[in-house]
Amino acid sequence: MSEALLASESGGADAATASAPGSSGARQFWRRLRTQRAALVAGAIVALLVLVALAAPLLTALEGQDPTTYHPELIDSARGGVPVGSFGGMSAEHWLGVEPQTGRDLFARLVYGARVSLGVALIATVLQVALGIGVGLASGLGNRWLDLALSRATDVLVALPVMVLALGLLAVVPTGFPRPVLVALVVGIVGWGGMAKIVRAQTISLKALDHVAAARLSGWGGASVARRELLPALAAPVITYSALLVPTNITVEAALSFLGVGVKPPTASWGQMLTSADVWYQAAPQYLLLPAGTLFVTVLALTVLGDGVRTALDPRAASRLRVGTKRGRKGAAS
Amino acid sequence: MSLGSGFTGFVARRAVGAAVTLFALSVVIYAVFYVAPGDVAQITCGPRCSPAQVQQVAEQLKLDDPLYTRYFEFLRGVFVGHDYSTGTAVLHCDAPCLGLSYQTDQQVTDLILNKVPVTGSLAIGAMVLWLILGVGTGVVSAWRRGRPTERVLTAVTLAGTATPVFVIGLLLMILVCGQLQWLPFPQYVPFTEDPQQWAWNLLLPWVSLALIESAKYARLTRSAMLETLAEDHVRTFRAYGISERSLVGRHALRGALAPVIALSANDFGTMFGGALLTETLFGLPGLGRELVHAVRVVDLPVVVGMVLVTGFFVVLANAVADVLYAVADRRVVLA
Amino acid sequence: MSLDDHLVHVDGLSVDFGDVRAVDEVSFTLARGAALALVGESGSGKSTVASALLGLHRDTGARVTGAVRVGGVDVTGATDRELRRLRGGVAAMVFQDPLSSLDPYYAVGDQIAEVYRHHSGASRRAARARAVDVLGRVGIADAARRARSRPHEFSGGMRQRALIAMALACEPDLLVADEPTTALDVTVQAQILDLLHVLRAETGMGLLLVTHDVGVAAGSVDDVLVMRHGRVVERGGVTDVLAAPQEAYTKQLLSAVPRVDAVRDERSGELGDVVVEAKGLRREFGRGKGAFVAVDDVSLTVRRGETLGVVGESGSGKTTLGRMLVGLLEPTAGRLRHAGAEQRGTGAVPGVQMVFQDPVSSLNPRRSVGESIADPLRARGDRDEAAIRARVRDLMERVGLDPAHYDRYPHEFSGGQRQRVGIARALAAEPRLIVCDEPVSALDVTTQAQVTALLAELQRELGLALVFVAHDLAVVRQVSDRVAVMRRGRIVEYGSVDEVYDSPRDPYTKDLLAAVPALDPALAAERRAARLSRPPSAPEELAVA
Amino acid sequence: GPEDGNDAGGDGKAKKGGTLTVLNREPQKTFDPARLYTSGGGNVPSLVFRTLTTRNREDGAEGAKVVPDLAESLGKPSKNATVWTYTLKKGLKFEDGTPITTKDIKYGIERSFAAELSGGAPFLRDWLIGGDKYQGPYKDKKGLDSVETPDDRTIVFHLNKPVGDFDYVATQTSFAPVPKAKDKGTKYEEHPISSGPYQVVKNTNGGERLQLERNPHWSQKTDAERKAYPDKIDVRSGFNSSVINQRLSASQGADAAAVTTDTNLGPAELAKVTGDKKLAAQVGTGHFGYTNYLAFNPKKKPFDNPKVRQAVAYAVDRSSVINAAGGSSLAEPATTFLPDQESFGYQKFDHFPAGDSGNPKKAKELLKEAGYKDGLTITLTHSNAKNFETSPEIATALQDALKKAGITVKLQGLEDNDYEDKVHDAKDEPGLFLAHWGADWPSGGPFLSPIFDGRQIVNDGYNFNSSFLNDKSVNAEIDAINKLTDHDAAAKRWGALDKKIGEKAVNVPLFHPVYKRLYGKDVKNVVISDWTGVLDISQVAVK
Ligand SMILES: Nc1ncnc2c1ncn2[C@@H]1O[C@H](COP(=O)(O)OP(=O)(O)OP(=O)(O)O)[C@@H](O)[C@H]1O
Ligand SMILES: Nc1ncnc2c1ncn2[C@@H]1O[C@H](COP(=O)(O)OP(=O)(O)OP(=O)(O)O)[C@@H](O)[C@H]1O
Ligand SMILES: [Mg+2]
Ligand SMILES: [Mg+2]
Ligand code: NI
Repeated sequence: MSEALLASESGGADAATASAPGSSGARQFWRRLRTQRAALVAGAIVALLVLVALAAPLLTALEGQDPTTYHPELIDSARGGVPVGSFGGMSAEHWLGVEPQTGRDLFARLVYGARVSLGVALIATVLQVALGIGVGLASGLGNRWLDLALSRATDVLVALPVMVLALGLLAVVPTGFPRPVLVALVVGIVGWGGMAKIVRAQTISLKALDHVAAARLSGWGGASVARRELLPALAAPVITYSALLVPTNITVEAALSFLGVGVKPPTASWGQMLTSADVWYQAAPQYLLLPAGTLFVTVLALTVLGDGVRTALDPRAASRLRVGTKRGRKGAAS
Repeated sequence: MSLGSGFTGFVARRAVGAAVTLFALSVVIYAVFYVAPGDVAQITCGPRCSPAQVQQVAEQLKLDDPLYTRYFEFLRGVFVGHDYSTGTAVLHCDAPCLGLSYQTDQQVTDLILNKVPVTGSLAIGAMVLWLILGVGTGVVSAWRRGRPTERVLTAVTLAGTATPVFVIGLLLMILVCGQLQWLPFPQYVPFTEDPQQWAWNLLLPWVSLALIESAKYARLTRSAMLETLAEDHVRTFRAYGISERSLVGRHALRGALAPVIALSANDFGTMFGGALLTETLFGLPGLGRELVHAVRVVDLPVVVGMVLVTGFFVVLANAVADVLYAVADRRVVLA
Repeated sequence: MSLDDHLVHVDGLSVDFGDVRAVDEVSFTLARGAALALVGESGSGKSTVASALLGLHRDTGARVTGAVRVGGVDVTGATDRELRRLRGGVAAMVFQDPLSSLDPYYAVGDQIAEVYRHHSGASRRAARARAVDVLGRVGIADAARRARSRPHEFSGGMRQRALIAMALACEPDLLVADEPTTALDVTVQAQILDLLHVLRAETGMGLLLVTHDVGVAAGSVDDVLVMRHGRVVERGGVTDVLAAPQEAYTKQLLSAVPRVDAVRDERSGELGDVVVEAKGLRREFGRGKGAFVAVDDVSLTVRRGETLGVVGESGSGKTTLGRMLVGLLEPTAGRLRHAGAEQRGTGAVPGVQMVFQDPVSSLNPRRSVGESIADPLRARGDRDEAAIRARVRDLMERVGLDPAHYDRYPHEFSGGQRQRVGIARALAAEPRLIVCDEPVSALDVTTQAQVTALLAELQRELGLALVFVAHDLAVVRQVSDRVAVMRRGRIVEYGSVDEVYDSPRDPYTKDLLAAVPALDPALAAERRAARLSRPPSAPEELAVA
Repeated sequence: GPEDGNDAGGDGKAKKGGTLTVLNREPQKTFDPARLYTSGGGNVPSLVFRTLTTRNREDGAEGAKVVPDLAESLGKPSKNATVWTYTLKKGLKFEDGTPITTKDIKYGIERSFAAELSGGAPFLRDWLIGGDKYQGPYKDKKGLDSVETPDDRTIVFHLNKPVGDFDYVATQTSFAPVPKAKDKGTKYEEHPISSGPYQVVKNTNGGERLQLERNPHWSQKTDAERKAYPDKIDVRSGFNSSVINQRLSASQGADAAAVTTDTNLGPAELAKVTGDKKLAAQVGTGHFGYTNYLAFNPKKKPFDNPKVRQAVAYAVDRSSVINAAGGSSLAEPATTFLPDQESFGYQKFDHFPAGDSGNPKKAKELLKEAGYKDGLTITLTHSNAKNFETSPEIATALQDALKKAGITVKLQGLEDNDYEDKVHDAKDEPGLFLAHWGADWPSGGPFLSPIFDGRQIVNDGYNFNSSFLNDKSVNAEIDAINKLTDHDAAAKRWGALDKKIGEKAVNVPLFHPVYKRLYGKDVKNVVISDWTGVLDISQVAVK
């Protein structure tokens, strides 16, 4: 799967399609995206993951298992609870084997975990991206005092340990507050500093360009200049970085569970599976490899998809895609 | 109002910014710990202490004073220091005095000063390594874009982000220290004592952190470089026969530095509060572990001290970053 | 002549960008030491041909057919390695968009040195010395210090000269110069053209000069190729073509060339309100010892319906002044009033527009040109999509662009086309004042006439005030009511256009007017001889002066 | 525990010399005898601090006995066990050569009352006459009258109630001698004056690393318990437990002569070690008096109904709980509150037999009787600490088991401090929560009194009697047993009391942990007593 995922970008956009006159920006975007095979495969994988998450009850019903039932008969109690049988107890009943110590079905936990982890990570990422871009742009474009104020406010958040922050939020948020929202909120608030710094740095470099000056002269206010002239140029780092925020967010969710901010047991999440699986890396490697592998595929798919989107967003991509690749194709050499 | 322009102005503004940041941090932490669960006196005295004894401890630690009084005391310590009793003698804690640990009565300043070199060594080395690894990978994948080399590199760096630091670190340790015995099991040796041993022992922690962090840098570098490669000025050099490698390595890389510098400043800053897992894994007596412990036992002075140090480094790292990219990109003025 | 005697041999070259055929069956040859001019309408495919000579279309998605041989290398079939040897070493290129063609992060001198080192294998030191040397030769004053500047610290003309210097540093057999003097005032332009001439004579360098300026071509080449719509419409010796054009298009081209001595038709006298007023404007860059005064004590007023022409030496502060007038740059000292109101600090002034000297960086590469032109309309609150589109199409048409190209992106346009996008955008929202910084430098004379006519028309209709910065004295005379001559940051002469042109008082103004290229190749040669026979220090002095 | 007894690892006889490395998780943050709360004098601290009595340094059950240390013999109690007298051995010296006197011991005890030196065990404050008022030697120069030192070798303790277990209490580090002249208050821990076989030569980073060397003034003749084989001891801490176990199993370089005093084998590591013969030989098994249980708050509905409590007791699936705790090698099912060791007075009983995996049928019946025909929904409070005792793993195992009996369990996981505050708060105690209790010394008293003595219910501080049991007969029996100075006699009656309380179903014992301790391949003379369950560092030899 990953081979296909990593397939080259060189199947990329065609100048001919990219520059077909008369089509709108969005149409051109799709056209450029469609020509990138790797991105399409990655997009399909992401879609599949989301689908798996949504269809978790269905899939587990198909397997005939559920994510919370204990199967003590499938583990060896005297040996610390390792699954009996080869490959971590994989069988026709338990497709991916069972969890050490409890014997809960790993396939079921993995697909149910996708709901929590993808949900939390995606919401949190959106939050981080929105906050990061907002603050980064404002501080990059604003005067030096606004910049100073926002940058230092970011520093405060960056310097605050997650634990302290979560403790504080837990204390002020009423108990009835929906847990998943709280989790996403905390994870989101924890992690937007990096994005803000990146956006600010890029903004500062970009705003020296004349087209930004031109937009200013056209009469646009700061926000519109940001949206029209800067955001498209920021798409590259933002998309790239966002894809990598997802795995971080998935692990932060797990870390937060110690403070009672994470999802409640026995609900499964990839992050929590990873944290409890890491000690089993020798005794029951598949227990670690499953969530880690899934996470890896997720990140890889998101990254490749992000690359594709980024490329498709750039009208100059057509020329870029081909520079440096071996030789022009037949008849395309000059 | 204006603090002047130029470098002195910049330094002055940053100093003000740092002061405000640190002030805000300390207030936030006092506020959080005011509302957070955990009875400090009971925890300090031990769970089996009777209410009367707990009360004694509370008095000893001045926990019954109103919050603002305690905060004011803290500020006073920072600016003028304060006297404290060891029971047998009265000692002075010089300004900036961050108070005494509730748990061990050590001076927080000493406690932190002991740990800063450890965490600093860890953070600096790791950062250097992840920059080399990350930016290097980014450069190579931008250069070899679309080729097998790039695909392999992408997969490898992303695997780093998907694997827990624990597993990477432990596997490295088993392999390098246990099986191959190329390196000793890490233990912290101060730089001042033996620079070579210092580096030798920190190598594994550095590598583990770098493996995990580098993906971000690699991807970021690569995408920023591809952006730059599309620009007109690169065409100029291409038209002069400059090889793709130098185009990528020299011209495109320079354009990618801004986000990389910004992010590493951030990560470097956070590393001061956050390399907990690495520190426990490798038994490095750094700030991260101390901080987590202090939060658990509600050792407020220690937490405040640690977070202020982190905050200081975050601000410092960002200031350095700003100077760096003003140097890298002269169109940028120091704000 | 056999194939290999020719430095350049192009046979049946066609270039397609998708469905656009930019170059159609072009053939020509160029011998060693010879010079050929490619003239023609904006968008006629001149730059595309020039790029093809260095194989620059490779891997860009363009489809190239036909044979191109340069210096014995089959450019179409060459390997990447052969191509790299060809580029810079055998043939060097000066790009049309000089302002965005330098790496913003490195010192100008270092960039030249890098290229030089790449081809000569010289030491770092030697390369740097070489960079300073060539910068000096293209007339950059104080080259040793200026070599350390970043491109953004250079004026437009200086950047253009830096690129020429880069090309010269490599001592190529063939110089492909795409509009190499568009940002240069006439005196510096003359100096550069002389330099090229001397090099040709001394080293036998071949020259392919792409230009829209017939005057430039007249003085510098042996043969001319006139292009239109991707095809060659006329070719021949420069004297023949200029003196007795055969094709209707060539005739039209020549007749549209504006002349400095043409007396301008009087405009309706009554002057409007003051639109912008500057008093004692000053702008420094850098501080302390490295401080540099770009604009010094400049005072001027522009009224409604009036055009103020600004001419002057390259690097004399025209752009800096313009940016201050529109509020993009904060003056170090002095006062600025817009429509009577004091302007403080930076910030866009409503109703004021600018046409930027650098068309590349002034257009957002990620937005279609139509959207860029519509920008001011949307900004002022227009919401009616159909009306906006109609207005944009109208504007495009009026500046000579195909309205069907609304959805195209800037990189798909030629240099002159991009420049016109910038003009259309500036006009879109019917501003009070437009500061035009070299708005027609990349336009062929017919298009140029079309654009200046448009500006005049709008001025009549709307009372538009214009500040018109240009190096082409003839154009300035044609469009301006008053003119300011700048040199070293100061206005050295300021008066009504006829006064200044007909009875210049400042010696620099006189020099400028004398340096206007002649349309007659014989006259041009004569003048060059005169210039070159002056003491050798003269050109240097002229540049520094 | 049934399979105790680990004889020396490694080969050959133990010899003096070498350096012992200790790899620990927790740094020795404090090294002041007044602050240490340690069972039986601790481990590393017991190398430096000697106390009046100490634990018998033997394997298994033998190790649960108390023996004299600084004192010539065990304490001489008065008739009703309220006055205890000890006489010091002759020739005892501090590391600086000055003789150890009972004044130093008295001073050490007084220090432990100082609020400046918080921490430490609560017993003396509760039991010494005037202990509740005494503020320590810094604030209260007069001293504590209830500790008398008629001469340099005699020390007398006056207690406010009978404490038959006082010999056990005297093993606590607060009984270590502290020379008043050397006391530096809170700074004393930087260089505590050794009375034991080793002295601290370097303490780096607040206990991260302790380097100990022989105390030249210690004499084996006066110390029957500590073997002190190694010349040097190097304690390093702050490691992750997996790293510690990994290093011990690799046994490379200095790690071959390494032990750990605070780290067990986890289930994952156990799975690996049991498959490896060589490694399996490097594992010692320890038992420490400890019970993990499910606590009810009978003041809260529906747990006010004994039938509901019994139903829960029947429904519990101990094997899945044990699996969650690490499997049958790391935990043993508990049906009694007292740990399954003789010294506690353990008597086997199972009032609500749930078998290995619960008896949901019986539970359902009881629920029906209690009026919950259609099942019941309850909330189980647990902590989020990663301890496999009160943590989510155990809670979810119970949740799964109770489901079979028609009991729906909602989990309330709390941050650790939050959890501690809540479950020990008499006013806010949850209806059902996971709890644990460990022995301060191997006897039934410290195990049963704090949990079941009605007079120990604390309303304005940490309360441990979570069932609010205040039964006159139970209280009276506790008082009666406390008077006994014969440990065997007392043990029998503690066992009987445990059985009696068990009938009330105020909690459900779940399991007693078993500790597997890994040590380096060159380590010899491994002793693990039932008192601490930890490898006794004072016995270890590396040569
Ligand atoms: N990348 C591209 N994609 C599509 N069309 C292009 C591209 N580059 C150039 N063109 C089109 O090709 C034609 C020729 O462009 P070229 O740049 O060669 O013109 P030119 O003669 O140099 O004009 P100018 O004098 O304005 O610079 C123009 O119509 C332009 O719009
Ligand atoms: N950002 C800057 N930093 C330092 N020097 C600058 C900067 N911008 C312009 N200058 C200098 O100021 C002088 C005036 O520049 P300006 O761009 O105004 O010239 P110009 O008259 O527009 O020239 P040209 O006709 O060549 O475009 C030049 O010497 C230039 O090097
Ligand atoms: Mg062109
Ligand atoms: Mg200019
Ligand atoms: Ni507890």
